[in-house]
Amino acid sequence: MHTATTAAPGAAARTGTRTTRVIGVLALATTAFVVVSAFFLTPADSVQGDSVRIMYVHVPTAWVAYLAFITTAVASGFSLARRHRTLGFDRVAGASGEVGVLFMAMTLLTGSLWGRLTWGTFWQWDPRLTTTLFLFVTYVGYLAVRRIDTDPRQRARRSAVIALLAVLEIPLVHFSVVLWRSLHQEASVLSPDGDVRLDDLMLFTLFAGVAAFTLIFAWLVIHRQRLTALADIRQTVGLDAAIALRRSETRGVVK
Amino acid sequence: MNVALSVARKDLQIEWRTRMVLARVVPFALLVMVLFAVALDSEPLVLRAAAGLVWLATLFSTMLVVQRAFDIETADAAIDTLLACAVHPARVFFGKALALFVQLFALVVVLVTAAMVLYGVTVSGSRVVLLVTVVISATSGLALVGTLYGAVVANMNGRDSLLPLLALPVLAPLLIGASRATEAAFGSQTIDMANGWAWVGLLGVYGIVFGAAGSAAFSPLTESDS
Amino acid sequence: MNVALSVARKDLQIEWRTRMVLARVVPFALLVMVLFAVALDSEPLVLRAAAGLVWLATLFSTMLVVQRAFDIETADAAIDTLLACAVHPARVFFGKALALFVQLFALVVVLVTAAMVLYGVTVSGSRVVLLVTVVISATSGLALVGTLYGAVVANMNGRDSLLPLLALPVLAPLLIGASRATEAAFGSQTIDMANGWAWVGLLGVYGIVFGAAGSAAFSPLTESDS
Amino acid sequence: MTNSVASDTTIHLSNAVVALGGFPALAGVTFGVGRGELVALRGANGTGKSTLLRLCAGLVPLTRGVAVVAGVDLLVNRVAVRPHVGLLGHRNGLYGDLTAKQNVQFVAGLVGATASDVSSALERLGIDQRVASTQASLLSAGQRRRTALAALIVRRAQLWLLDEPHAGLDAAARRELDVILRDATASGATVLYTTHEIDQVVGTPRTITLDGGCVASDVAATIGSAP
Amino acid sequence: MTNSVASDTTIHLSNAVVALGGFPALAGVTFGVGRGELVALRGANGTGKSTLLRLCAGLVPLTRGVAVVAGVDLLVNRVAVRPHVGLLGHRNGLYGDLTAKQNVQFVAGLVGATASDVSSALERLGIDQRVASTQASLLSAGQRRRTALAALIVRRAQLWLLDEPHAGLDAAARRELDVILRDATASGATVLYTTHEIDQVVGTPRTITLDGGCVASDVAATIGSAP
Ligand code: HEM
Ligand SMILES: Nc1ncnc2c1ncn2[C@@H]1O[C@H](COP(=O)(O)OP(=O)(O)OP(=O)(O)O)[C@@H](O)[C@H]1O
Ligand SMILES: Nc1ncnc2c1ncn2[C@@H]1O[C@H](COP(=O)(O)OP(=O)(O)OP(=O)(O)O)[C@@H](O)[C@H]1O
Ligand SMILES: [Mg+2]
Ligand SMILES: [Mg+2]
Repeated sequence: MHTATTAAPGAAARTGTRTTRVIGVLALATTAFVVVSAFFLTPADSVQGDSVRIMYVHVPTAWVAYLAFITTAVASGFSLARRHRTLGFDRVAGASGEVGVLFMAMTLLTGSLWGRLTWGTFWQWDPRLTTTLFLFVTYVGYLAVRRIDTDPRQRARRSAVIALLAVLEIPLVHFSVVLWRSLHQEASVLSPDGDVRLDDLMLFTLFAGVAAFTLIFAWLVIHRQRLTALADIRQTVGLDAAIALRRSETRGVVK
Repeated sequence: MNVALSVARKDLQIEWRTRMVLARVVPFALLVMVLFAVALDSEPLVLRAAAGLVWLATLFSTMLVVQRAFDIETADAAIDTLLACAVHPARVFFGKALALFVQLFALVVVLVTAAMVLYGVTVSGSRVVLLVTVVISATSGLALVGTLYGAVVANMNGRDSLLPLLALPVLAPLLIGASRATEAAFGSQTIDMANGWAWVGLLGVYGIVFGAAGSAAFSPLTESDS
Repeated sequence: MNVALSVARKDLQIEWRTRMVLARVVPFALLVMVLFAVALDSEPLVLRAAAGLVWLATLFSTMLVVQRAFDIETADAAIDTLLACAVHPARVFFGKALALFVQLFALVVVLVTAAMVLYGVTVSGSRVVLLVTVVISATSGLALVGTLYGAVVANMNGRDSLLPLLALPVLAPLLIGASRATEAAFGSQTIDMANGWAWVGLLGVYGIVFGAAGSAAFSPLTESDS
Repeated sequence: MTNSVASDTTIHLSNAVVALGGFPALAGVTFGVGRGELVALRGANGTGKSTLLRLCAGLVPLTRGVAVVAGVDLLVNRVAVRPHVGLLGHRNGLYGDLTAKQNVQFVAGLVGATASDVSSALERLGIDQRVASTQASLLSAGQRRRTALAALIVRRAQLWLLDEPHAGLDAAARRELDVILRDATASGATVLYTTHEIDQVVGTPRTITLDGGCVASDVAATIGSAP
Repeated sequence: MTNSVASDTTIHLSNAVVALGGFPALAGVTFGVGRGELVALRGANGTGKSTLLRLCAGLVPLTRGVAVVAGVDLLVNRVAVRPHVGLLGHRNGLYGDLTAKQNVQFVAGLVGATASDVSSALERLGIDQRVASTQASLLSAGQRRRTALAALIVRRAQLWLLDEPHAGLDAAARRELDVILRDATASGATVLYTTHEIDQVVGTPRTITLDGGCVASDVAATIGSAP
């Protein structure tokens, strides 16, 4: 994807480029539209009232979290296939995983707030909710493995394997509603039988939300990934110094 | 494949010598089953709970057996020699998964029998076939996934706690599928045989996916150990 | 008693460095809570189940933390030096139990909070006092019993599976007492506050008995190791 | 995977750097070892001897530089080198729950060695009937080391890497070890071992001394070093 | 519990038998070691040297015979001997997750040694700043051994039992170790150590040789064995 490794030392001090600035501006604009539309333009739901407005955050974060986890898996696949070369894909995978966990946490948070408003409780033992929680915990475990301080290539391999297995849980979350009878909304976007009836503007706002969060996701991942790249570069520079030190330090001192 | 058999035989030899699964994990699993019943104080422990408890207990026991399977490899760095001699890491993977399968299978047989006795379940006719198929397919799945994750965390500091964290969410679908299918085999009202077989299909797919993933992923995993 | 504090500090120092309980056992415990709810598919998961699940998850986590606490001692035979320097083995016992208590306490606080969110429990007034007392007394009991049994199995081959086997039956009364008292604190219909306090008394007695037993028994235990 | 050596060089290192957790345990090592050579690695504690052996065995990744071992480029695929290499590390690689004999038999089964290979290896290392049938975890430190050496002999690797093989062995076993290493090189294997011992029963083989993660000296074998 | 030695004998063994899992690792050992003596234990692998040290440290039970160590009768209460004894076994007794320095500090805290004791012990064993602040599990084998020795110095035990203390140490550390052992005996401690090394930088101290779980020979120190 993007590698900052080619940048000159001076330019490497920043993680922004024109592309990311464009993405940033677009993200801000779409977000602004979603906020305005969600609060003022779209109608309240006949059954749920104003609480339906949570949907414009809840659903996009869920979908973009899926996107993030899939990105992690794809990047992990590449990283495994080319494991003897660079760590670029591994950095993307890690960055995307972090953002995915963040968004999934937002899904859980908004979902339980919404649940409090509509079901009266923060949590229900429902397949969709439970599998979402599993998915979340799986990626928390993924990040835990990434945090373990070993050789970066080894870490890349281990976490890539985990990411490729973990992504298999997404269909499980998505189809859990079909597999088990469920309290949770069933595909209200696609079939208009659910409690929430979406008019065109609502649908538009929802997808605008998806676009906004996707842009935010891209912006965050690009920056995060470059940041780790820079850290790696610094470590490489640090390695040169460490090698010099190691060579001088012991020679002649012992015996 | 000869290597895989050697590895499996070695693991079972060690099990035979130490009787860890036989003498400790089996009682542990039985205990877990009883503890749950106590903690939840479920008045009429229905069939669905019986089936669920069997697989819950198996799941937790799997963590113990997997940990043990990789502790013997890493305690004195024996895995280094093993991987060097095996040429293909996938052979080691299947060997260890096979040994795990045998141990877990024995465990599940005991637990299912216990559940049938404790909850007064009788299984006959076509239900027996379903039950046997469920046990075999779910146990294979557990063995494959367990071995894979065991390898992921092998040699890591504090792996005892990392293994359940990583493996349990992945094994949760297996748990659910196996529980439901076992319920069907136990003759629960809430689920019919056809549905039970559908779950078995899912378990099979799960096993195949993880078998393939495991044999492919084991090699990069074993490059580790810095 | 200075020795006990040194030992506790050392254990917490290691925990701080590896973040094992913080980063892994806590998520594991949360997972156990969720898994049970799923496997048993309890439609109306009542308050009694909420309380029971908190303590079940704590119980299983205790096994992990205890194992870890003694693995660091035996991995490189550090316990030999420790016991030699401590003069009285009881000091080591209390030091390790103290560190265990601190870690388990943090864990239980998280789990109780999670249970309150997941099951929509609110606790106020005198119930808070009961809840805090239960958590402290049950956690002390777990820490004392856990340390004692951890020492029993320390250095044994395959101790990962032996510990739960030995400790779980002894801890079962604690589990029941803590669950019932927590239920009362959660405001369940099936048990009143007075009853809750009675259970707390029992927990206290349990803790005292095992504290005394532990400090007495730790010394002969450490004589083993042939 | 099977690109065996065509040339006569078993180990070729050029400015090899191995960083462990950011610390350059090897800070640029350059040397070559030919097929059939016997080389002793020396150096103070922490100078990188074990790391060097583990690098050659494919157990730690090369951070920078060139390392070709048994014809395998370690930068490209360090797993491929493993089948060619027999490593005896600071740890013995035994299964504590199996007997000494079962341990050696297991390795023999993996590499296709015969039962007579097993018993001759055990005999060579003075592992008698009683010791052979005792669980490895109950053996004395030296007996465990001997068992690990027996397993190594059975492997008949092309490159032997031994990390302080003399440590823990008694005088008789040390003498036998020296004979075993000579025999291995005579039959075409390459041997690289580390040692802190000052006296060398073995005569003096080529000796490479490490210091601060680099080669400090490389002294050829003294003539007349036959055992 | 505090019946410290009144006599001048630190170790008194008479026909001591130690059976491990039915096998008599010590099959009747008789000897005495006076206060302030330095004694080397020798013998082939598996002859019972480690078992003897572990017996004296109160870690394995005496099966038969008499064993009085630091005034404590091991048949009566082998736990009581522990505070008097500093044991360095085949394993180092370190916490892998703590740094080298933290390990030594922990022992110092237990026995009430000061911070300056810690730093002087570390310095003596050549554990520099970097190594001292590295996690013990990441150190090289020799660095770990040095750390364990530093912890032992800090303990200032009355009886030192060392199982192959030279193994894994480089030449400089071996020399320092010999000085440390001499110093310990000079300050009144008794030292019993095992070794397989043939050359002894230390001069030749009193040497007890074990064979088959019994004392085969007991040779007094050579005169002029000062370091
Ligand atoms: C903690 C509680 C909740 C969690 C963890 C959660 C999780 C999720 C997830 C993961 C998705 C994406 C599903 C997919 O497309 O695969 C989703 C979608 C959705 N959620 Fe929730 N949710 C929660 C509560 C709620 C509540 C209370 C409501 C409304 C009453 C709600 C309404 C929706 C809707 C309308 C969708 C889009 C559904 C579709 O078209 O598939 N959620 N939720
Ligand atoms: N993760 C790490 N962080 C910092 N330093 C490390 C790390 N891993 C290894 N080291 C250092 O790298 C060096 C590794 O040395 P190595 O084990 O190769 O030494 P050696 O020559 O075998 O020593 P010995 O003779 O003691 O066995 C040591 O100085 C050790 O402290
Ligand atoms: N449980 C057991 N069953 C059978 N034999 C045992 C058992 N425990 C120990 N042994 C034997 O007792 C002896 C113990 O020897 P010990 O460890 O004291 O030897 P050592 O002199 O220290 O040898 P080394 O030089 O190899 O360290 C060994 O021969 C070992 O095989
Ligand atoms: Mg080394
Ligand atoms: Mg010994």
